[in-house]
Amino acid sequence: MTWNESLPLLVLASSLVPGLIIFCLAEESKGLRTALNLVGVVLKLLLVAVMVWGVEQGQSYEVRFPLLPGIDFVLRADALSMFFALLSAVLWLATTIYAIGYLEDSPKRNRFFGFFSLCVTATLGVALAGNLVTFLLFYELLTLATYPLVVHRGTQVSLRAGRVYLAYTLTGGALLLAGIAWLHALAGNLEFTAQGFLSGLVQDHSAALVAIFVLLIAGLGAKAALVPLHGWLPQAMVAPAPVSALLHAVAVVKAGAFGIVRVVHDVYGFEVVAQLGVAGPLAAIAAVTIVYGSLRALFQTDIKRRLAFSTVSQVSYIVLGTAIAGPVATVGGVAHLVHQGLMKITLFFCAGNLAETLGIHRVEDLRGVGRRMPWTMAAFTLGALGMIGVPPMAGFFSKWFLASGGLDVGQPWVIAVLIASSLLNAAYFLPVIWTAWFRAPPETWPAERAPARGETSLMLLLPTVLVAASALGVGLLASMPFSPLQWVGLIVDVEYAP
Amino acid sequence: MTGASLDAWLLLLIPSAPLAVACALMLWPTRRALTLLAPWAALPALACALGLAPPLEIDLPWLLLGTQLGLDHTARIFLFFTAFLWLAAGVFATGYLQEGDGRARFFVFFLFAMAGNLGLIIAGDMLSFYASFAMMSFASYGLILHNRTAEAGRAGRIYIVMVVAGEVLLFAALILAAAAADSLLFADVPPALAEAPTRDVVLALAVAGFGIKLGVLGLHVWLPLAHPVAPTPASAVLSGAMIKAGLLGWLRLLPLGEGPALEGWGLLLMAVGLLAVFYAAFVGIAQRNPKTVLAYSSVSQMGLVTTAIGLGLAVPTRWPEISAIVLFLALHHALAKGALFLGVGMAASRFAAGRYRWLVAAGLVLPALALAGAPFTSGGLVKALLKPEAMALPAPWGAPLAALVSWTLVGTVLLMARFLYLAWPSGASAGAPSARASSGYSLAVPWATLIAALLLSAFTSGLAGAEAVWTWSAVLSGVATLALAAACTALAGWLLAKVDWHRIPLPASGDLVVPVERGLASLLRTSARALHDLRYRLSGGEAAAKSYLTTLRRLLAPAVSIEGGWAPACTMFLALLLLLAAISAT
Amino acid sequence: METPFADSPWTVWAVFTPMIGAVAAFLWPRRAALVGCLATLATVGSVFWLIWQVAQLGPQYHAMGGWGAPLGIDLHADGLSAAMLLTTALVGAGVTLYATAYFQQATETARFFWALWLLLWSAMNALFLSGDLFNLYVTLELVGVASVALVALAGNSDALTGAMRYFLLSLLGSLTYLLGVALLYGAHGTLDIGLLSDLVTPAPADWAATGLMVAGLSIKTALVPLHFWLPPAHAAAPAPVSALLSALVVKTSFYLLLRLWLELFPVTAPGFGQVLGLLGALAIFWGSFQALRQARLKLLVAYSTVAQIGYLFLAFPLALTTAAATAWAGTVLFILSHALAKAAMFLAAGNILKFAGHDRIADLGSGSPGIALSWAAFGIAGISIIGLPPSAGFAAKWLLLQASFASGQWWWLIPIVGGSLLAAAYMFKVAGLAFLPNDQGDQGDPKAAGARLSRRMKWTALGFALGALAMGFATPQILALLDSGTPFAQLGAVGVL
Amino acid sequence: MSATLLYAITGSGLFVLGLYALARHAHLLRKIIAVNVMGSGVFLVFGALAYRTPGLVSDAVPHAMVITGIVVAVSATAVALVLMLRVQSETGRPHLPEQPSD
Repeated sequence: MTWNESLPLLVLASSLVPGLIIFCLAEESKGLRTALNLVGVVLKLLLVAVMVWGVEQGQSYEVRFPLLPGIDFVLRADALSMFFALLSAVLWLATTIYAIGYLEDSPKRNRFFGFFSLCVTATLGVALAGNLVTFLLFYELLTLATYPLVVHRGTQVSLRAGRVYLAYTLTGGALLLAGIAWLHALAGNLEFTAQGFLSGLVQDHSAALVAIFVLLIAGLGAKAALVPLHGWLPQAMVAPAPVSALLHAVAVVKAGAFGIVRVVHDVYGFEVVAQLGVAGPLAAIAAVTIVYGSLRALFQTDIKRRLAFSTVSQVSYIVLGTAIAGPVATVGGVAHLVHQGLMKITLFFCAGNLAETLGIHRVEDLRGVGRRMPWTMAAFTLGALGMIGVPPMAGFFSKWFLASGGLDVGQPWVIAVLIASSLLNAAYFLPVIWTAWFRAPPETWPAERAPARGETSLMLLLPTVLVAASALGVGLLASMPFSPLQWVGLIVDVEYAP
Repeated sequence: MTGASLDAWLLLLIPSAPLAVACALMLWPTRRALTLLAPWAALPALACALGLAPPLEIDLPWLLLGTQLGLDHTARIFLFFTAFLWLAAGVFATGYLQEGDGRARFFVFFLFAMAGNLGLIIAGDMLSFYASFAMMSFASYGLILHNRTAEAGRAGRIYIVMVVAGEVLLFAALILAAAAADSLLFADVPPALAEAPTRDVVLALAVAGFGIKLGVLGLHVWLPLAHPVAPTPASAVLSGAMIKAGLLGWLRLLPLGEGPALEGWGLLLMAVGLLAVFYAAFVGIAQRNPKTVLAYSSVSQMGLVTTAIGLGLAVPTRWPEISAIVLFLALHHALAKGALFLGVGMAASRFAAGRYRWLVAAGLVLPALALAGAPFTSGGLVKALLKPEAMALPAPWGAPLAALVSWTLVGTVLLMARFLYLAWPSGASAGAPSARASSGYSLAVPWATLIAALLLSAFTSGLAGAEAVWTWSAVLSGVATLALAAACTALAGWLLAKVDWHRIPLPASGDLVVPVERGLASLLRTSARALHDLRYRLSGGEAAAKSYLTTLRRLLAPAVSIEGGWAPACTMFLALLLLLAAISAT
Repeated sequence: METPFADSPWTVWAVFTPMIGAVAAFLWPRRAALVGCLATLATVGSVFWLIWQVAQLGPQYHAMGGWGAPLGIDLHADGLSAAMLLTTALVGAGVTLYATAYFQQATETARFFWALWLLLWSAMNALFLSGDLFNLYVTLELVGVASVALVALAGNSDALTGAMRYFLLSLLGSLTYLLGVALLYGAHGTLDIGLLSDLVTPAPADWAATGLMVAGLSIKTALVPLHFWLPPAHAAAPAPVSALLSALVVKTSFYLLLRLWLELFPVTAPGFGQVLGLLGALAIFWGSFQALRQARLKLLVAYSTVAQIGYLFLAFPLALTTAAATAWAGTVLFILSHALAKAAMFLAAGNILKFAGHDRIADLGSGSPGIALSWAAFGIAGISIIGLPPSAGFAAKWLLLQASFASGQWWWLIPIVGGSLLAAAYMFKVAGLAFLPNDQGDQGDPKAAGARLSRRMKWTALGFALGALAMGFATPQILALLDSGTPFAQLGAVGVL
Repeated sequence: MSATLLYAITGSGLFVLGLYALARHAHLLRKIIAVNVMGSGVFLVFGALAYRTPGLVSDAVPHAMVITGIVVAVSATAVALVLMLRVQSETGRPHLPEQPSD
């Protein structure tokens, strides 16, 4: 096995192995656990960085061995996979540091970090999967690895949330499986190929292809929280904040959205999708999800629930960009993978900081918290403004490209959807900001745990501020080489090459 | 970046100086030196405006989607008065606000708004303009809410709603404009837009989007609410500098002087503008807060600006002349309104109580006169120059427009009279919150400088034909009109003094917003209810699934109960056996 | 001695090693565990050697005593037998390891356990290697008697009544089968599957025999609605016995059914397969439904077996034309994966029961870290049962799905996928308990006999679970083994049964 | 030929009769006897079918098989009886519960 073959496996192993070791550790061995976590994180980031560099240089990384009759287990690095992989690796770094700080002194940390590592392994697997079956493998592993994190607290509420989560995601996985199996029976091939591999079948099997598309999108949509498959996401917010961050920004919903991008571009190819007439309905679903999620968010009083519905809405930007068959919109959609990730992880970190430090869970308890925790709220403000789409935050660029892309292909209604979403986002985020910064703080906070110094523990604050700064940075420096937008440009060039 | 001169690099200082100070202030909010330094962050901008020669250009391809900063004639004028006003207001603020008033917080917002305002002026591409515009708008939210009163809360709420609405309208406008021009550079947009099929949509969106900032009639409602509640120096920049950002947006985006004449749009804007002039005057004189009166005056003045822009759209051939007038109008209004707002602060300070009372009074009257268009003032100059341009309109419209432009004076005089009446330094206002002991020079010097600059501007405008305006007849007619208007006002005031004001249903501050607020609230309630219902219908799936399961359980109960029985089992066994044998026999 | 095929005495050793062990364990009860371990080692060794031969050299054959058919007893080993032997060896080895720890204190039970278990193993191996219908009956009956005795080992009333019910129905099944055998012999005068396969025609005797044999074997395989003996028996048995029964014993009769189907019965009536498939689908839904409403852990696991058996029967309607090889390969893979996963689940359930002193689901909780590994084993085994990748259960379901699409009967995906979802429902109903905080649920019963579980018991369960999970990666190798000799080699080549 | 058929039909009849008794009677001893009756029926069929070709000596193989079968049946019956006794001693009745206890 050459270096180029083993690199994808090493990327997976860099979180899998520490995770498995952590399972076996004693609960008290905090130092070793932290060290393992950090070593894994850094190693993974380095390996992914090497691969990103290599892909940019034209290297090919692929490992392949037979798994099922006619189907291989394939891990492959292409521009799109590295894009998602890098996002996951970077955000995992932030989330791990955050989680170490967040879970200080709480029980069952081994279990938590073990599954945490598995979860990231699965995410990287989803990113690197070279065909649909490999994708499915990691997609389901992701479901399984996140379930223990969702129910980590072990309360009745969280167990219920876990059940709902499983009901949705496993059903989604089953639909996905059915779709993939059918596709394999029909096409005999499941390898992700730029511009898809089904163009030869459109003539004779269009009805079957539409049915398969529906199955696949429904399967992926359950994780991507497309309305009406979004019900699990708001419930799953009972999980600890780092988990929410992981669910909403890095792993789960992203895996669904990423899968939709893969299916549309690398399985069907945008031309086939257009020929089959399924792009329009998909875009419509995405649009409905965007508006509905925002509307629901408007009426939530719990901070994390509000953020959860915001995720429902925001993740569909990615779907929308994918469904609008044009390079510019696709850039917007795919770049939103990163943009939404950075902004939403910021917001969830902030929500976690508030809950952990002051015991704040509800919007109305935020009164004047800006004075008590200025850094956290500054980060929150940046993230929220980004969600609204205020430049130069990252979110603006997603919207800009989505709207331009919609115009490009003669679908100006996209602008209306984006505007509606921006207005609604503003409507549910600005009151939060106003409450936090401009209302008088109460005498006492709901449950204050005074840190030694500073507004909260540094392990919590540092990742929060860093991801907020990155959300600003990727927007400000959108035209730098290796910025998400530029990288997506490369991907889209391949997908839309003549 | 090649080809950019060293001068062009200096442009980078303009937004980055206030940003840097703002960041420093966030990190070390207790440093007194930083707060004192804050106003001077506008100095590089002022220096650039005065010292650099347009045109300058610098490309920053790595920033946003490729940023271009530049300094052209328009930008230079905007940069001058904006930087000047920010500097003056900033210095004023160092004296006006005390340590305990959250001065550091105020300056953080102040500096961000400043950076946005200055940045958008030198922006050569849409995105950096839009980003700066947003930064300015959102940062001034903090200025408006600074006092944390209930009134400020309401004003802030309405302001932010309007800001967000403006942002999304602009987003759509810019997207469409960029698509039409296939470029993000302002230089490419107006010519392309003049020919584009989406022209009217973009125009509508831009007029409305920037109109919110500019306070175009109908979209002005936030302005009389927000300007008065902010601390006085903030009001000055809001009313003097920031609303001009909307004007700059129009100048950058609209196809002014390009392509065919847009008479429909022109007439619409002129109509709306002139209506604003009179409507704002009418509502403004009913107000009781001098700052509110000034805000309405801004609406009124911006009505004039709107009219001029409408004229430019309708008569593209005259645009070079009109544009010069509009720029000067902007400058004049910025300085005048800045001086008046700071004057309100001065009138409430200890100066007004002491021996400088008459000086303060004079300082209020002079800019008021300028605004009213008295001879030898910048305001008079503008109106005098605008009238002949109005005559350039096609036949039935030219003369009435010119006449209406003259009559705007009446409205302004009424407003200024009302303002002076309300703000007159009585000497008894020393107990007002803003009148605490403060270092007098930091208040007086910027104010005086502003007034001086205003007065001076009338003679250094450099406008074509400016020197020929003040003929004897023009001065006489100007003074006469002014006197007549003043007399009318005095008469009206005397008459009205006998009236019980409380019995007259005066339009409240913010006028139109009141019914809209009510409507929105009920809309929100209705939509909440509708959504609630919808959600139940959607989550009905869950309930249905549950009841379905229960039914299933009940239905299957008999099967469960016979599961362990021998007789059913053996019967089924026999049945299966026979069935299988029968099938294999076929 | 005539050797028409490659003659391998290892076929004999695969049967006799455990039998000798059984006798020895019976004779030297004090050393029963040791004997059991040694016999296991030897059996596993000979089985693996035989499998290696099958994989490398093709089908193996041995005529015992040199008589040859029809008078003597012949032993055959082809790919299908090898797969079954492999499954038995893997599960058997693990259960032996587990049992050495499980039966430490109860010497009386332990003694019988070893003898009976080795006897059962011997009978199962003989069944997998026989090619003669009557021999198959005898081995079937041996398997039945040994299993019943093993269930009864627990000695409590649940176990005894469970065993009794099991035995009566088992006898009913084998007698029905035997009646079919009698009819076939009457019609054709031979009992050798290979010889019969050329003679069977759609004559009355043949179709009656088919119905009898299939029905008899269905009852022994616990196909719904003939399953009701299974849950009480499997649930009441001691943990290692439950594992053996669910993982292996029910598969023996299914193996026989499969072999008869593939080699003997003329599949001229497609309705036959459809009926079995429908019953399989019914089993999936009914078993899962029952599993969901069980209040006790071991009963839940037992009903899960009922449901999973349904999957085995889905292949009958699917195995048409080109899809046949895929369908049967999926079924065999399913047998293997289910064996490992179910062994893991029963062993884990045994651990949990032993730790908590009961297996009432409502009162279970994660308890102390002492039981965490067993919960992990239970959960990981669940992955395979649900059929999530990369487990072998997934590979099996994938192949079944492929077969249903390839044979143009996509509707079978409803039970295949629906069964997965139901399995997830009952698995996670239990697995969620592992996440209750420490102060909820039972802390373990200090008075229970084995509140402290030995490491061996925990790790065996986990080992099975991990094996089932990782086996998905070995799918190509297993499928290659299957292709050795009849019946699978023909399926692939001819594509018709 | 007809005699063979008669035997075979009688054997099948016994089998069904046994099945009926197995289903009908709750007492375990009756059930065990029922199974034995079924077994006898099967053996009868075997015996009848041994006379395959008229005129010739009957086939020895079925006889061997019946003998083996009887051995199996006897052992099985023995096990069943022991189990029945154990059931009676544990539960106090020689019956099986109709429903498995939850």
